Amino acid sequence: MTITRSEELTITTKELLMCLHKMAEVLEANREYLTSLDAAIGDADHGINMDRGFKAVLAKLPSVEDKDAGTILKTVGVALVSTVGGAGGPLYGTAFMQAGMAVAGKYELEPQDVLAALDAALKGVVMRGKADLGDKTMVDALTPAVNALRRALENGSGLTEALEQAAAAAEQGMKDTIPMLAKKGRASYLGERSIGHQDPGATSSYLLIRVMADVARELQTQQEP
Amino acid sequence: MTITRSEELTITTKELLMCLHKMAEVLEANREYLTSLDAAIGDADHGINMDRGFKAVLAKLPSVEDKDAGTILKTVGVALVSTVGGAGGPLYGTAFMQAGMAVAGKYELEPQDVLAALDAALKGVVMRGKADLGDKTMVDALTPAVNALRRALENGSGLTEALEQAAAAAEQGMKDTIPMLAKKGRASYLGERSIGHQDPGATSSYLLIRVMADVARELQTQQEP
Amino acid sequence: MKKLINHPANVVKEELEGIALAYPGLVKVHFEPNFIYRADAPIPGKVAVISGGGSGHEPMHGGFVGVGMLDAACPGEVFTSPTPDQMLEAAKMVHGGAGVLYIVKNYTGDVMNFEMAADMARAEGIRVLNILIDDDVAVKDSLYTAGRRGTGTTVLAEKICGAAAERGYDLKRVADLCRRVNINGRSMGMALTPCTVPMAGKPTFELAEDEMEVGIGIHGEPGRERMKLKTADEITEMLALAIIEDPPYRRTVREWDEEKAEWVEVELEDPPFRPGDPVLAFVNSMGGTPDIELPIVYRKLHEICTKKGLKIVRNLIGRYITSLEMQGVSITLLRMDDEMIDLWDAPVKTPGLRWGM
Amino acid sequence: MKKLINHPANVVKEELEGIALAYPGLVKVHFEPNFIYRADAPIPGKVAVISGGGSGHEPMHGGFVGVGMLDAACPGEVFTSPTPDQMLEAAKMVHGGAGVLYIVKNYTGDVMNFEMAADMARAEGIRVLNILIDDDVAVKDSLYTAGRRGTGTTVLAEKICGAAAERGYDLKRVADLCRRVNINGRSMGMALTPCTVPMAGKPTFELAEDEMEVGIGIHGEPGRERMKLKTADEITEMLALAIIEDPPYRRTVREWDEEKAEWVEVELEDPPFRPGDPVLAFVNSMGGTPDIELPIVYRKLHEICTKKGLKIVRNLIGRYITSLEMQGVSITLLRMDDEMIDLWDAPVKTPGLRWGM
Ligand SMILES: Nc1ncnc2c1ncn2[C@@H]1O[C@H](COP(=O)(O)OP(=O)(O)O)[C@@H](O)[C@H]1O
Ligand SMILES: Nc1ncnc2c1ncn2[C@@H]1O[C@H](COP(=O)(O)OP(=O)(O)O)[C@@H](O)[C@H]1O
Ligand SMILES: [Mg+2]
Ligand SMILES: [Mg+2]
Ligand SMILES: [Mg+2]
Ligand SMILES: [Mg+2]
Repeated sequence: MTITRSEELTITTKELLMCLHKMAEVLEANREYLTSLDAAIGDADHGINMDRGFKAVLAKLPSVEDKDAGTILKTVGVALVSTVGGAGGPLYGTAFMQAGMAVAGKYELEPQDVLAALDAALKGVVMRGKADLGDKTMVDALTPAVNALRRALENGSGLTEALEQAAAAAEQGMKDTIPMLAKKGRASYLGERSIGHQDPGATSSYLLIRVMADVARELQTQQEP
Repeated sequence: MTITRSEELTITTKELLMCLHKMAEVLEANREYLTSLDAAIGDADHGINMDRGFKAVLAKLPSVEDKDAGTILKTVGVALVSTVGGAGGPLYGTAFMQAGMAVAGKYELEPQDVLAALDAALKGVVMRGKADLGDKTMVDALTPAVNALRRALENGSGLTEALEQAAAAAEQGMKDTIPMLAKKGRASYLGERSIGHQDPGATSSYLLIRVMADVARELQTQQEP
Repeated sequence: MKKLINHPANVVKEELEGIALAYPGLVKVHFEPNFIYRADAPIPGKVAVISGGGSGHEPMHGGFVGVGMLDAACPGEVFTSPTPDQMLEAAKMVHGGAGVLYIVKNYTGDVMNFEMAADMARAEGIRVLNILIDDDVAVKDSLYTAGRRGTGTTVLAEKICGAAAERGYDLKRVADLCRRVNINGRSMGMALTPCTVPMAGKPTFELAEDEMEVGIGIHGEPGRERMKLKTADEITEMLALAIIEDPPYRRTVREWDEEKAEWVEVELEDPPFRPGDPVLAFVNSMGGTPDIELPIVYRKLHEICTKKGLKIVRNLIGRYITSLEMQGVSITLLRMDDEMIDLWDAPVKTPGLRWGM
Repeated sequence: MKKLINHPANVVKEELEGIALAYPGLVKVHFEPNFIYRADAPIPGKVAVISGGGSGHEPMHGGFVGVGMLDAACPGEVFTSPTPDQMLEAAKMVHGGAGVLYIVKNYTGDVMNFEMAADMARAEGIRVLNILIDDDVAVKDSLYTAGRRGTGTTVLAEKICGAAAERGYDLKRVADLCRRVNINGRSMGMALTPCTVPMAGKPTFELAEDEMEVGIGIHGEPGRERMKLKTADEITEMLALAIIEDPPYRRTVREWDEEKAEWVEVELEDPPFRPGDPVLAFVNSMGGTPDIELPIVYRKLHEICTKKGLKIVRNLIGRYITSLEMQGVSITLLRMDDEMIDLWDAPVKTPGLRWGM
């Protein structure tokens, strides 16, 4: 490990809260887009569900704004579980709850914490949904993202750069779902007809990681004179 | 009366049967047309009903082909009553039954018999439906037709010419229903919105009288060397 | 046209064949002429209640044949009144010697056909009375129209009169009750979409994405007025207020006078609703409106009734008198009295309405 | 989009408000989290039967809450599985000390949410078993899919298990019965038209005037195959044969093992239909298909069953598990045994299904 601590960007809970607000904004902006992806191979609700869920998250955040990152993330997870419904609710809910467990008690997240949180999130999704890579689900965006983040940090990149690579990997993973035949979730019922469409859950996963990379870059820019 | 009996066209029961077949043909050909008129201010079934009724009539005719005109017409009326349904069924059914009563026992219809039959038909429609002139119903086509027929015969016209005038009057009466506000039948529920549409029942009445005129002309042509 | 049918001309016939197979212990079907009748008819000494009308309004009327409701129903072609021979043969099949009540919706065709049928049945020695249902407040006057159409109140009259006949009421009493139900019931409907008569093959009218028809009947005909689409609350308010604030409605109808042995003109008046009236509130889907939307309408109707002082003592929510796949809703309010409530609650067992047995 | 609603986001909430006003003696409604429950719950000593799923399938599930069927139903947003807190709070409200059966349709979302809810309820000391319904033969394998979807058999399982619970069966017996109903029931559906989720505002798919979707689920999703429109007889035959000739279907499902106190994989096999089998034949409208068309389908289904040696001992024809205003039909055949027939016939009183009381 060659990471120079002093150069590193860390994420405070305030910044984490900002990041969650951005996520809500981006999901709202992409509501129709995600829903139309879901209309093609699912039931036309993914964007609506995620938007509803993150609106509920926003309503919950004030009550935990002074709490540690773990509590904040677990609160997000619980809010998602109890408002999103569908497959997205338990999956993203579990993801955020597991991420919260991974950083319990912390008020500042260092790059390794971010990796641990994301890794826990992915493991949570897999534990809950039992999807394999290539099944055409959010796992196909999250897995390459976590791998890229880990590799970049191991190779000495800063958090901003590492998250940028994670987002790029997620985007590629998302696009890679297009030719896949769905084997999990609602899209699997379409059989061959699922081929040629981008998975909505992989898309929302990419969007969330994209937000993390963007927020990191913004913070970095603010910190640099 | 200046009618010269020898010049006159009479209608045999065979010719009456031919006329009824023509009516069935014309109603079949105008099924969509009548139905679309009924769609505008009624319930989109008039053409369908009349076509179904006259198909049933055709099925019944063989059993009475040796009978007198009265029996034939009454049979037509009964067949219409029991297959047309709606307003058209009792109205046209009564019309044919009354026409049959007016020529009971006859095997050849002279012009006065045709007038008597049509007049009875109109009276039957009015008795059953209680519509006044101007209510936007078949009465608005039948009344001028009967009047024109009577006037032409009184003025010495032959049956062919008189029926031609009756058909022309029926056509005018049918067109005159367009600006009328319906006060009877289903179209009356539309209030002002019934204005501007031609009444389907007046249209089918015109078509039937048109057939009578056409058949008369055809017979006349055949009889002239 | 997209329909689960084989050939447009066979829709009614095949529907009846299916009904015969589906409810063998409950109803039987007679073909040519077509009618559906109680499997246990005739019931000696019981007044037979018979109705009928065009098809396309399912479950009305065929779905209401059974114990505690109709003895027979005569289905015409889609949206076309049935013919007198159907009504006559149905009467002959189910009458138990205590007479027949024909419940007739006020449409020119239905009225004329049922009058002919009644005359024919009487000629064969069967006592028959015809009672008209004319409850549609969308039709304002009876001078310049064929009078108010028969709509939602028909279902309620069939249930209440069917229960009365089952209890042994005599013909006159069942007929009087039916008239009472009719003058105490008012309805109004609206459509979001048209419907397609199978034989016609195309929609009965066209509506833009932001338009609706208000004051429709039940035959896919356009309504009194076309207007911009409104919210469920606004639509409910429009229909409910038209019903609740409808002034007394006076008209003459033709009924058979048994003493004079002739058709006579009877003058009837519908008394308006007043605060304190106990009512049955009936929210009816026109056929294609999904069940999720009906409670939304009921919710607002309940609020309006409460505000107007009407007490909802019973309700009925669902598809009961429809126009094929038309989307839309109709509301019926029926002023109830204790006898009507009691008869409403009586057991009924039909394919379309069932409780208590 | 034409709907009788006020705002797309309020559809479910206002529907529930309407239901609460409409059936006060029969059901109550809890808001936030949303669930509908029996007005007389909890019933001490009685197993509580709870189901739930996305809204838009009315009358399922909320319309099946009442005596002899469900103790509670948890409605999600339209076509979206409800959340664990709804299921947990419903269980806490209605359980009478004899445990809770969650009847879960096999959709990834429903399964995960109900599993989380069961874990949470057990953590609060309530005995809970989850039984999956996976009866849709349009899904051929379970290796390359999330397994067969839960469709028409759900309605039948809710009725039969509800009757069993009402009779005092213990939790294990009700769960075993539910599993038995599931492995003996098979369904398949088709759509003539799509439907529009209120929040989405436009149809879930597009179909040409001469096309249909075959092998659909109940969420407006496209089916397995798009094909040219066929006649009712051809469609019925296609669905019925897919069901009747379906080979044994084997898969593993997750159930809670009370002895091991953990989720275990259970292997299940649906035995195929055989000549002589007594069946319940269920013809279900997808919502927008008018009632006149259902007997036409039933007629052909009856013919095919007879030809195949299946004896229809009970039937159910109407709208019970729908996809909003979608036009189309699904067929379910359930192999019955005497116990199931007896429980099917038992009295039931819910807004959506009622007889015997
Ligand atoms: N078993 C699973 N594991 C991981 N992700 C899944 C699984 N099943 C479905 N998903 C994801 O969930 C997304 C759909 O979410 P959403 O539309 O909210 O739920 P639903 O399918 O219940 O409507 C899919 O696009 C897919 O990425
Ligand atoms: N009371 C009446 N008297 C005479 N004709 C009438 C009357 N009511 C309706 N009609 C005629 O019947 C026609 C409609 O017939 P049809 O469509 O067969 O019956 P329905 O209106 O029952 O569907 C109208 O166009 C009108 O000409
Ligand atoms: Mg979805
Ligand atoms: Mg008509
Ligand atoms: Mg008609
Ligand atoms: Mg969903």
